[in-house]
Amino acid sequence: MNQFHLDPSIIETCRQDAFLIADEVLSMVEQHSTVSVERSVLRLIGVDGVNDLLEPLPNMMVDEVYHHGDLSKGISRYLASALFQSGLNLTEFQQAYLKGQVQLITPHLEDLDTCRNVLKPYLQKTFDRIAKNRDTRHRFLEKETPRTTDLYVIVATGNIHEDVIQAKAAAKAGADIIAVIRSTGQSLLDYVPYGITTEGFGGTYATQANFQIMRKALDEVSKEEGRYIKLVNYASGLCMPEIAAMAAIERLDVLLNDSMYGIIFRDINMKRTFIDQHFSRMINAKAGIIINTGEDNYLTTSDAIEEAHTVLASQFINEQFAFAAGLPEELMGLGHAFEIDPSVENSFLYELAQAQMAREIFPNAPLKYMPPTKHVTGNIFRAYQQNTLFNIVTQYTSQSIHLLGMMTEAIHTPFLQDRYLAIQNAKMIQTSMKSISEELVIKEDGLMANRAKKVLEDASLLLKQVKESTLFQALEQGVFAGVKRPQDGGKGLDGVFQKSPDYWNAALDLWEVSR
Amino acid sequence: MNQFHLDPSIIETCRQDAFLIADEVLSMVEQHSTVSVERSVLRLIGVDGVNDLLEPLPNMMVDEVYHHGDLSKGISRYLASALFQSGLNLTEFQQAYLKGQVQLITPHLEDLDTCRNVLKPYLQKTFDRIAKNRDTRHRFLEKETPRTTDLYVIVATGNIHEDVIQAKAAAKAGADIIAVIRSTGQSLLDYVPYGITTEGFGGTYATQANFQIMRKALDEVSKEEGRYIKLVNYASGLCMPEIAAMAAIERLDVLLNDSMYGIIFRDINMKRTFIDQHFSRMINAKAGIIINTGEDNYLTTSDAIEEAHTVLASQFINEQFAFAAGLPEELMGLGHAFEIDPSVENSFLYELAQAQMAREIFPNAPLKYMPPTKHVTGNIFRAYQQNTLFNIVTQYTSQSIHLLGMMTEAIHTPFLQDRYLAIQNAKMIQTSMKSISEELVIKEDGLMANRAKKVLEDASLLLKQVKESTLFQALEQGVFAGVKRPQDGGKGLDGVFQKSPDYWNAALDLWEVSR
Amino acid sequence: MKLIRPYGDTSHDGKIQLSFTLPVHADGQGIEAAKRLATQLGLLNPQVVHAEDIHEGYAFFVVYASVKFDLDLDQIHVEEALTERKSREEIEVILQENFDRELVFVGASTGSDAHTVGIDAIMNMKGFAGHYGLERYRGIRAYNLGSQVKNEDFIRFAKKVNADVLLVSQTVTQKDVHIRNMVELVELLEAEKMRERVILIAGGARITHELAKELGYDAGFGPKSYAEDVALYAINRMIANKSKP
Amino acid sequence: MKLIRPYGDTSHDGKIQLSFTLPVHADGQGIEAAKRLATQLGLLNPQVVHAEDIHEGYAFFVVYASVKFDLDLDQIHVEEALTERKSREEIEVILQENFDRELVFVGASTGSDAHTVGIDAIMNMKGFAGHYGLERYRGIRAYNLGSQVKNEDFIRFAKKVNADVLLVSQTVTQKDVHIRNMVELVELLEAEKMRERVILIAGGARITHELAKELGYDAGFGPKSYAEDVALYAINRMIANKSKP
Ligand code: B12
Ligand code: B12
Ligand SMILES: Cc1ncc(COP(=O)(O)O)c(C=O)c1O
Ligand SMILES: Cc1ncc(COP(=O)(O)O)c(C=O)c1O
Repeated sequence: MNQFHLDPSIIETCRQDAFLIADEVLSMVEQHSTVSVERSVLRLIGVDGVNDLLEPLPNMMVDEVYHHGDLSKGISRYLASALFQSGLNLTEFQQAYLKGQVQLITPHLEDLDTCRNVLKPYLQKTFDRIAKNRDTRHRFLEKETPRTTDLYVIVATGNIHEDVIQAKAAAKAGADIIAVIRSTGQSLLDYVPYGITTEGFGGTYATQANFQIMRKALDEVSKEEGRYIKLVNYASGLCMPEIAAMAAIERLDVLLNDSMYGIIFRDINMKRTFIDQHFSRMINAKAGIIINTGEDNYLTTSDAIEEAHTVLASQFINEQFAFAAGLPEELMGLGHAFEIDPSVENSFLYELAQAQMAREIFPNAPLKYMPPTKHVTGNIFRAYQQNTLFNIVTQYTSQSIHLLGMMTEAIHTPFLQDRYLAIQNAKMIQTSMKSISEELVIKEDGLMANRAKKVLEDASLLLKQVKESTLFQALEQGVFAGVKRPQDGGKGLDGVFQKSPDYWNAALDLWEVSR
Repeated sequence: MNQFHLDPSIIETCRQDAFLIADEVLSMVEQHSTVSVERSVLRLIGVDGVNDLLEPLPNMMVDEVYHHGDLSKGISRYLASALFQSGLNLTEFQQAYLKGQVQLITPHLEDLDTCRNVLKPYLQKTFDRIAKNRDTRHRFLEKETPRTTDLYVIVATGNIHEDVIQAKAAAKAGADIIAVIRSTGQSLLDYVPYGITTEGFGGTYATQANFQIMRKALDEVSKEEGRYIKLVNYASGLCMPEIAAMAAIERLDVLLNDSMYGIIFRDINMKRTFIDQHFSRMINAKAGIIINTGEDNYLTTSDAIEEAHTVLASQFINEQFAFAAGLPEELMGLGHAFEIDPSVENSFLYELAQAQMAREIFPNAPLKYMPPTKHVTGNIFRAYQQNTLFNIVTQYTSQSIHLLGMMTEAIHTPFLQDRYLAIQNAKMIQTSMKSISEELVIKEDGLMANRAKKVLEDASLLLKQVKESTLFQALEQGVFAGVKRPQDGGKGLDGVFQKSPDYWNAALDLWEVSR
Repeated sequence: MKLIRPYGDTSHDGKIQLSFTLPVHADGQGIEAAKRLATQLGLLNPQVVHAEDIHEGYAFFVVYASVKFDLDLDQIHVEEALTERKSREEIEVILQENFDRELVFVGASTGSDAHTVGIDAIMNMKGFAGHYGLERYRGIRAYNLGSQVKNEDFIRFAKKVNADVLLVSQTVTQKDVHIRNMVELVELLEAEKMRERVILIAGGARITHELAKELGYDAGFGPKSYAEDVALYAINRMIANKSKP
Repeated sequence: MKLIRPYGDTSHDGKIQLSFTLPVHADGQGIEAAKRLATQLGLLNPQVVHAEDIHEGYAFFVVYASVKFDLDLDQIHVEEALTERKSREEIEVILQENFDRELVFVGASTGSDAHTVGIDAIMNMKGFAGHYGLERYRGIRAYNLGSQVKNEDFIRFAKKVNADVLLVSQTVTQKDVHIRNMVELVELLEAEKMRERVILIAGGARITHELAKELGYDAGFGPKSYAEDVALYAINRMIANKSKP
């Protein structure tokens, strides 16, 4: 598999620099929490439901403490104390809370041991469920011969019931992974919508009920096809860790989850994002959920030849943040993309070099490879061809999570037939080029080898430069995708707070113990 | 370029066996002529036109001698004598002949010197024109940087005027070669239709007038585009050498012209075909016309994996027949095709091996490579993808004459947009994979290398076997495409005759002299 | 009533894709022409998603739009030549039980048509896609005359061998050349008073049962038909004919 | 009168290609349904050239057929925002000759739309496909507010800098989200009595001039438009407005 013989010392230096870069950020993270982290803790405890205004209970509770109490102690302490004092069980307490009969802010907070005892059974129940989910997934998967490449398609109708029809059709046609794309704008909602939804723009709302419906449908197909169909959603945006919690509970298998995407592409405050991503990744680690990072997005904005090294640098950083949250390599679906303009001479060879390089540098990671999008036009035949080239690169370089390109990429979210034809396209390549990577050997010191070398060197330089300042500064300077973000700008900063010395997070607490 | 390191001694043996195979056939050929050879001689002399029943003059004249004279002496002697005796020039003579005022059969035949003198000026005029055509083509081409691969598309509307629109559009979009497909059934006509035609089935009649119209149109585009656009037709069927003569006169650049296609696929008698092909190739050699052989057709009938070696064996035979007619390697567009079922595991690699093998065995031949057809269905998107794979193989293996696959192959003869999209497809591959053959090296002793070796060995065995009997017998046994043809069966045998000792062919005579 | 419409990404959205070439430029006027074309076809909300000049005066368009009517699937009935599928072995049993002589099938790719792969698929010993051809059937004598067989020759041969079933393959359909050829055969058969005495079956990539019936054939078989299907159809017809008064 | 039809392989043959999915099986009935669909669209001679089951109860079809009416190209007139093309240098000259102050352009990808590449292509210094953006124009002050800008914030900023021209980019069009957003902006501008004081321009991959006008914008620009085009349009309008009584 190793064809480029890239200098291992450069790779090692990159990892070290990325470690230092992440480490500095993480020391800030350690001292902070966010409203969404706290809401996730509530969700892990089992808080769920909405009031008449469709405001989710986790939001109501955290808001109450945020405005009227001292959230820097952590939401866990408040819930535990109130629950203890009310004498109710959690279900009863939630009902009462919705009716305004109980509050989180009570005359005094109970001591830690009491709080621990109160919440433990609830948390344990969730953790058991998450463990069982891991197990169920494992049992499904161990029956199959492992695939080098999973074919990944999206559904995005806005209506979960239509999504189900399409997801099933795709799975039957050969898709291995189904992602339900979220509605435009959900990432900027500071709460997670509730219940079954049938309306969305360019996607379907990520709600726990929708997760459940789709998981159930896919389990059915999995059984029929004798092939476990993975389910994907987005732990991204202002509710990053909450979605991770919901996904862990509902047995999603993959989450889009990047350490910087929200900052760069959604103008979410950087502190908020870094804190949220860390907690969300801890949940993912527990749940055995593969994360997918978002470096592919850089190339939809910047030029794929000029900015290739920023993708690699970012992958190194994402890798270190992932390690820090306890994710093993096997769960790190680092992202990249096939985005070079096809009218560039030898563009295919550059793409191949880039993908092979990623494969060699991250040999154990289930790399996520994104299809051509930026240079796709309304010429659906041309797009179909671009996707063939993309499929070939994956076949050659053994990308793990292969997001299928749609011939209607430049037009609309996929039609049933678009997805079907996309799967056929990929299957033809998988079959007809089965042994291509064994049969065709990359020339030493050629255009491709030199390209890979150059990109690695440039990434290494960039990481060195970022290390010498800080990641915060690098983001202010617009190192990634050319987007500049002020340290104290962006959405969601008001949801960030410093932990007080007696901050307590019941979920973390229990995890530490059970580790 | 040489990647397979095929055993040169096997290749040499194949050539020797093919030489012996062809040589035996040619000894038969030498003793015979056909009505179509004689008609071609008339055409080279300048005989042209039709009577009221649209019967061409060359046919009328040859038929007259065939039925009422002694054609075994050759038509030249008859025409020369009649012309001499009439005192008319050729134009006048033809007019008089059409009116029934003169005949070819006269009381006596003039001696050879007289005949030679009578016909020489006419023949010389044609030969000069042919030489000038070579020159014109050469002058066009020397201005361009030579292309590794010419993109070849067909037009086939049945209406020469529509063909022109489509040919121009294709050339402007990037096609380098335009073939006007003939109407279904023309190959079995024992005459060449006359004049401009606007009706045809699945193609447009090959007539001299149509050749002229298309050549003119393409010359215009050639000038506008600064790129010489080559014109193709079919010297195939019962009028093989006549079409070669017309093509030489009208400056066609490529002719489909196979030594056995007519036998196998049109059930034309084998003697007739072998004699006709020899004379037609002599004309092509003089005119600098590239021939395209028809081995691709074997794979539309037989399985492309099982019967690959028959293609190679046939190429060796076609090569020897071509050499014997004076064609240099540079004019030998040996044919093969991308016809393996794409659902076969590693089919792409087999195709690549096959094409690379052909390229290595015939390094100087302008190989003609045919697109997928047999395994193309009405799914136009899938077909577009199959054509992408085909285009990749050509790019990798430097096929010279690349006949573009159409996404509507299984449906209809190409629409304007089909052809345009096909060209775009090929162009994207040429650009994005420009240096692919330098960058990806075929593994030694892998699946592909072994496949190439095996096919060569099988071809060698087959040639040995054919040599040990005769090519006539091999064709009787159905060695190629599984089609069996009796030696004395098939169409056109009645047009074959043994030359008498005083047979004279004015064209050959003048060529010998001027050699 | 079962009302259906095309399905893009939402049930009943009616979405379809079109592509075509117009003798226009890919400019505002050309795009508008493409859109009007769709509108005039009665399509809703046409989106011209791609417009590209192919060549002076010709432009290529890709359009998505919605169909605004329903089809009632319950109203769509088709007569198919193929009503059930049986294996060769089963068919051989039927033959044995119903006929005390071999049935004679004569097939060819007729007229100027040179395509043999289709008729070979049906008739040849080795068959096609895992389905053996008629030559292998016990109880059937099969003659495959190959391609470019003139209708006259075809009939002459059929007469000579006393054919029960005639199989005509037609692949080239450009300018309806197949129709002329297929009709000619029926006329010749009628002239020879043979039409009633044979089962006449056509097949080919563009042949439908409907078309074949229209042209006076008993049945027509399109893509993905195999020897079993033709054999079964022909035999069923012969059994039915036998039992006719 | 200039009558046109689609062109397949013969002038005026009317040939078009369609593909769609129907909630049927790819069997005889399904194929017939596909054919009827085409017939009901008024298409002649529909050929269902491909039918394939996608999934229980859904099948994919490819159809070729002929349009049987003509369009009169001479009757198709489109109003285009883009009537001529000029270079940046030429536009800078016009600016210099006609205005003694910098013109203020404010642009954004508004509403929930997060796509910036389009508006950046028009505004950013470095431009797009070899066309420099408005930021580089002498005589223009250009503010690019980025993406997901709320209409309220957009207007507030425009007021603050005294904008002459507002540039709105909209890429996501699913469920007509862009229409709601674009209309909202016009309403807010009217409420603020600003509509008459600015030139309001929209752009994006699915935006047409026609649509923009319909929604109350001055102009709309689709794919393949560049900074020069918008600048020229806006300036011409401003010059025309100046000379109005
Ligand atoms: C192979 C092929 C050839 C080979 C034929 C070799 C041979 N020995 O048959 C060669 C290269 C010689 C050839 C030549 C030509 N071809 Co051709 N050819 C094809 C090709 C690639 C495949 C056809 C095929 O073999 N299919 C496989 C068989 C198994 O399928 P099938 O025929 O549909 O048969 C099945 C059913 O239809 C049915 N069936 C068929 N016959 C019968 C009969 C009965 C009684 C029954 C019950 C069932 C039945 O059962 C079969 C099995 O399921 C097609 C394109 C394509 N991909 O389809 C073009 C195609 C058919 N050819 C075409 C043309 C135009 C020609 C030429 C006229 C070109 C020219 N101008 O020179 C010449 C034909 C000359 C002539 N006189 O006919 C066109 C026809 C367009 C049209 N609709 O009119 C096609 C569609 C290509 C194209 N897009 O231009 N061709
Ligand atoms: C890049 C991209 C992204 C990037 C955007 C990065 C960025 N910084 O902009 C990312 C990955 C973030 C993204 C996200 C999403 N995307 Co997006 N994306 C694309 C993509 C691949 C390319 C768009 C592009 O940049 N084109 C290049 C530019 C230069 O072209 P342009 O925008 O048309 O601009 C030109 C003209 O239109 C005009 N113009 C544009 N604006 C203006 C303004 C004015 C005033 C003027 C005069 C002219 C003008 O001038 C430009 C130059 O000629 C397209 C698919 C495609 N190939 O088109 C999908 C696409 C646009 N995205 C789509 C979707 C649905 C989304 C998401 C909603 C998906 C989701 N549910 O998460 C999210 C958006 C979230 C949100 N809130 O908006 C859909 C939209 C479908 C539709 N019609 O509604 C598309 C078509 C893909 C698809 N098939 O699903 N996307
Ligand atoms: C990491 C990540 N999160 C989220 C998204 C989706 O966008 P949104 O922010 O609208 O959820 C993407 C899109 O590609 C992504 O890469
Ligand atoms: C050598 C040769 N001649 C002729 C033809 C064309 O067929 P026809 O015999 O109808 O001219 C082909 C078709 O592929 C061919 O390869």
